[in-house]
Amino acid sequence: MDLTNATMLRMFEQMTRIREFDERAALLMEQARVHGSVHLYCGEEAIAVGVCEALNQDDYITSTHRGHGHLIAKGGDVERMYAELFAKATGYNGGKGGSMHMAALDLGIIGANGIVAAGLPIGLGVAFASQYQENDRVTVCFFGDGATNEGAFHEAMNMASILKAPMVFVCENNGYGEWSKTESQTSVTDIADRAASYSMPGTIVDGMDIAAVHEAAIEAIARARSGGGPSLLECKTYRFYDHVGRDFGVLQRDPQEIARWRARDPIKLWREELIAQGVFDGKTADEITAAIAASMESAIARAEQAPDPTPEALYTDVYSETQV
Amino acid sequence: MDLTNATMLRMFEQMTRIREFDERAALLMEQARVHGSVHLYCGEEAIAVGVCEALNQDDYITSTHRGHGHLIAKGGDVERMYAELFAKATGYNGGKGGSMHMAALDLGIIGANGIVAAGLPIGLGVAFASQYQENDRVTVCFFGDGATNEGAFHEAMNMASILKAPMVFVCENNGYGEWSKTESQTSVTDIADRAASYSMPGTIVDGMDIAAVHEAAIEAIARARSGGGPSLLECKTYRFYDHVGRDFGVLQRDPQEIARWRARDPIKLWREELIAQGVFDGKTADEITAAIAASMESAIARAEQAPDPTPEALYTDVYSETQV
Amino acid sequence: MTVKTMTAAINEAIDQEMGRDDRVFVAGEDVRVGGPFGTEAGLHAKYGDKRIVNTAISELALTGIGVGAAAVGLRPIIEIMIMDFVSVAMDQIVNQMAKMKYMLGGQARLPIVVTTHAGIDSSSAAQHSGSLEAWFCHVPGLKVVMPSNAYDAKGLLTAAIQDDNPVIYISNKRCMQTSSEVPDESYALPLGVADVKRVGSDVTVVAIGRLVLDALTAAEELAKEGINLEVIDPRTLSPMDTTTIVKSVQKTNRAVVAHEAVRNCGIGAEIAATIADEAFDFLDAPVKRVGAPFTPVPFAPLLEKQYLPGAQDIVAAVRSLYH
Amino acid sequence: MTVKTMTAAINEAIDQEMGRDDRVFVAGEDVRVGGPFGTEAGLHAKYGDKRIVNTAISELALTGIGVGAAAVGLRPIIEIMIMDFVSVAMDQIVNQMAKMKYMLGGQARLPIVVTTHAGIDSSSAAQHSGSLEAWFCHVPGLKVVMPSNAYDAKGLLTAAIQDDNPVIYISNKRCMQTSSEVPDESYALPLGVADVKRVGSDVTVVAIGRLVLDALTAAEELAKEGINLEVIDPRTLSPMDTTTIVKSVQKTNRAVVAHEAVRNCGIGAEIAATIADEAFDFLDAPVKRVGAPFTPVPFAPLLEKQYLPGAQDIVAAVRSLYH
Ligand SMILES: Cc1ncc(C[n+]2csc(CCOP(=O)(O)OP(=O)(O)O)c2C)c(N)n1
Ligand SMILES: Cc1ncc(C[n+]2csc(CCOP(=O)(O)OP(=O)(O)O)c2C)c(N)n1
Ligand SMILES: [Mg+2]
Ligand SMILES: [Mg+2]
Repeated sequence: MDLTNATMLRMFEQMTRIREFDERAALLMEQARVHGSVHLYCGEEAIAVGVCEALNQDDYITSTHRGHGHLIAKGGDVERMYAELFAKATGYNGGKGGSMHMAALDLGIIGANGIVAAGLPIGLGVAFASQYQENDRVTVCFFGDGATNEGAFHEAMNMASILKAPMVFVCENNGYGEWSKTESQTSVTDIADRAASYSMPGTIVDGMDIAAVHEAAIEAIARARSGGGPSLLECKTYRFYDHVGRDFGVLQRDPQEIARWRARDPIKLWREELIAQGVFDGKTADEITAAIAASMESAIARAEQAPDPTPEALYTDVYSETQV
Repeated sequence: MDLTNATMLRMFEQMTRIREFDERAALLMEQARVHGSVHLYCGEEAIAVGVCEALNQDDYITSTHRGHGHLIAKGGDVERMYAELFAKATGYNGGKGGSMHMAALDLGIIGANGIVAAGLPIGLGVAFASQYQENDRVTVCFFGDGATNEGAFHEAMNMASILKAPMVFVCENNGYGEWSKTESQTSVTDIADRAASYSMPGTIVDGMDIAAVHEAAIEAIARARSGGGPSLLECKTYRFYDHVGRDFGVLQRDPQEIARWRARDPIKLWREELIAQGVFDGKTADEITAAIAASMESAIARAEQAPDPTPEALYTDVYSETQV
Repeated sequence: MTVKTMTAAINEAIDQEMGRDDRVFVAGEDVRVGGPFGTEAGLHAKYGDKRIVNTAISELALTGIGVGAAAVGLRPIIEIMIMDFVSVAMDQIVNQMAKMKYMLGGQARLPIVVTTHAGIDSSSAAQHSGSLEAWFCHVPGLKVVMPSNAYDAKGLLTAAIQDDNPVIYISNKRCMQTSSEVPDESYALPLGVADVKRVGSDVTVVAIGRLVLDALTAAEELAKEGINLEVIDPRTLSPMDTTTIVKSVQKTNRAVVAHEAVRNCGIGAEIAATIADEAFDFLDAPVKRVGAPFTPVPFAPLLEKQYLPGAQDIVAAVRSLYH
Repeated sequence: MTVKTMTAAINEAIDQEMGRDDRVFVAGEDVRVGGPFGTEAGLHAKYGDKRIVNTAISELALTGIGVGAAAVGLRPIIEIMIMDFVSVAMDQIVNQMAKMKYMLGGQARLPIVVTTHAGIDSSSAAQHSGSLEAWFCHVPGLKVVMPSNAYDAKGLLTAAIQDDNPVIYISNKRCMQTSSEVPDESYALPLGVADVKRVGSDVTVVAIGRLVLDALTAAEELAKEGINLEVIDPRTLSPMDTTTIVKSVQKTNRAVVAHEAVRNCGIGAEIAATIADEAFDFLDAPVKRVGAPFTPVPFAPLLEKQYLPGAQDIVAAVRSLYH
């Protein structure tokens, strides 16, 4: 696959943006400056970025409880995201949704979701609409390995196949659902194998290798866009931190397991790759990272100062006042 | 497979019993003598009988809206079944359930079900209990092809595999769900292929050939009983009549399709096989059928005369009064 | 103006709205053959596969089609055959459809109609006879509509399809074959407005779905005893037009609430509690509730008949106000 | 007698029942690490894989394990982490568990406890803060229990596990870290019996879950104004001990009902309607209801605080009875 330097650089930047965003989100949660449960995407950045770099701006995604990475990768503005975590009026959801419900419909981000696997039926509906409206948009549903045991996964996959819906199902298999290992919940080793139940192509890809993810995504998205129907992409990855926040202290994971995956940190790997390819040198990479980190700090500072929702906000947005 | 003459004969009788039961149930429904929707099992008899003949008396089954065949095959008493259709106090459910909820817990018949696929999670629970109680009972869940598109199917199959639950999932693929062809709803040609999603053996069997069904069932049940875990058995079959009753007039099925399947009537095929094997001759077969038909008539006569539930019955059985 | 069944009236509303607005489509199980009750009869021939969409027996996915499609600009009608089957679609209805607009800080607009068929008909037993409207009235973000007759059914469904909010549209099965005069042209009846079906002076009966017809029957019978019922059909259960109801009770000073669902925690509880609060000073007798007994729905026709609340229960409840 | 949190009391009830009866087991998501709120802490170490069963994220299958296992003689405790998640398990709860005994003409006995955690805590937002008890009170065949404190929690859970019916056992999250004296030995408190938490003479406040604590706070405040509240905790919401409630109102002649769920069609509607009916002749003022506003649960702590009904709302409702 031939990627331009600009693309490779942007992919590095986007992954870094997610990492820097979530590392700080974790701290803010520990400091009780932001609210609710924050599910960190750290370690899984190659998936969101590798996939979303292959999407058009007007394509759609649905996301999960672990959704910050998807939002950023699809073009989400980090200040508005932090503002949402701070429960501010300027947040994407006006402070009414929080981490688990962040959405930006104008960016094609249909939303994170607090209900495991609920994004899949919704994504199916979005993809159905693209067919109906005869536009060429593609919908990507992100979801975890645990989500593939919910009935919603099965129903959506089947109907997507029947309708030949223009969509891609991206499973982020990070080896855990909350505090349980995937193999203790999921009766198949490779989630990709479940695609066969829906006569759908199922591909396994190294979720720590952004080039691999990107290449597989390009193919699946092209298939969807050209009327070839949906497919399932399983990305093998790892959650660097706990289910919620950095360390909830519930499950002591094997430190060697963590170290093994940390050694394959997708950002580190990509940085090495770009240095090897001469896209940048280590110093430039550090500067990029530092600049992104600095931009996060200022986004946080601005977001934290933003106005709170007004008391009236409690009562608005329950119903639309309009009708056709 | 070596079947004794007695077994082969009983299989013939049981299939005939189901056929004669349901042909009359259809008439009674048309005459408005019985109540509610009656989903006929005619054409699918080889499945219920082939499977249940391989079960022990204390094994369990869960059934569907199309459940008369399963009940009879598992030892249900036709008079009590008719009485239930007549909504009589002597019916299996005291007239409170009807066709879609018939059950006989003492025969291991956990019940028909009005909710498509709902029997699978329940069957999972029953099989779980056998493991827990450390008895060697096996649970068979019967369900249709359409049911395999419900989330409940997926969740139950996955958990059954994870738990290595002693059960067999028997899919009666009759080519239709209500008035829609299977291929228009189900994204896989062979339901058996869905077993792979759960690392479970999946077998296709000719559902019109009772010997084939029986042999496959014996194997799957033995596996379940010996701790080998669940498996999926797909029986290709056909519904001789409409979704409800004989002809609801909604969908005109291709007459040639009907004729093709009618030519493979499982009872006719088995009768020919038994004649060929010298188990009986045509005349004896006719006599058996006639005797069963006559027994149905008298069962109907008795059932129809049975007492109605008392008005108090409306209020009982909502709660158990007991506690441990 | 032609006499039509409620089923035909519903069919006409869908047809006319599909004709008017090509963003409107129907998805459901076997809707192409007309749906289980015939409400989509003829629509597949007219609008084709694109707009009359058969789905698998997968109610979560089916409802998700509605949520997702509405979020990006379509106006789905999602048919859940029988109300009991909402039990397998609750997440998409309650956690997604109802809450999405709010959770997203107003970004979404979800013009979805979920149509379903509720209540008892000819021994369908405990899993096909449910009346669960109260569940949905407890969920902010949903509107809930339940017509009692063909005229209202058409006008309310038209309004529901045109409304930019998710609407649960419930057909009480025993109303569907009843007939009344229905204009042939399209019309919308406003959601959230109750209708006084009979003007009376002595007792206000607030009835839902089929019980509206039963209340009118009860009114005839009680008229002979000199008790003059005012019968109010809320038509929209959420938001409820409590103004019309309370005003009526201020006039009659007595009220009975009636529905087919079980009484405990039914919508009747909400109505009775509201009347007892807002018309407190006007009440000459307690507000009585008519509803099904607290049991699952029995199969036996005899028991089913005994189970069903009806005109005689309303008559008895009204009479009890005078003792 | 030791001071314990409600969480610890629940844990102790499960532990003691599991010790007493080896048919009792717990199934749920991540119950082996103690469950999301710690109610199963230590149980896996004690009872092992067999009796503390982790399931996949598959609430229909999970609940089905309960239904099937109970039908053949076990006594399952099924944990649905957060009450909003019942939306993906409704069919097994409502159409199967609740109705099975009846549909089968009495053949089944289904001793199942479904435990779940309801209501708001620290910005969990609209899909993790639900209070849906009213849904289940509308379903014949289910019992519904909702304790407000550690002592009741233990005794009621013990009774629920010993009961031969399906019981929905709801822990209001904001009660779980509250503490009270709890006997170390096992004890059962009868289901269906309300508890008078404070004897008073002027106004009966029927409160549920956390609102019981708020009602007691309100009582302190109002006592200073000379208004003496009687606070009743129904504890079991279905079947409801209406006798105790009505008797209290006959004494006080005034009533307020309070819960965390949205007011419309909440359990408060049932209670208020019942009081307004059965204590009609005794009421000096309308029965007022305190509940959440009709919106999904907001994320922002400020809005969440504003959303939550509490002591001040009860105070205001009580005062309104005197104007
Ligand atoms: C229906 C439902 N059940 C349970 C939960 C609680 N829960 C939240 S995240 C999660 C684990 C999800 O695992 P997976 O899909 O693998 O995603 P990951 O967290 O690993 O990214 C669970 C069980 C939920 N939110 N919704
Ligand atoms: C949850 C649910 N959805 C829809 C229905 C209506 N329904 C009853 S039977 C049926 C078709 C089932 O098809 P299949 O599983 O293939 O069984 P078959 O009738 O062919 O034996 C449908 C859709 C139902 N009873 N439950
Ligand atoms: Mg995971
Ligand atoms: Mg079928």
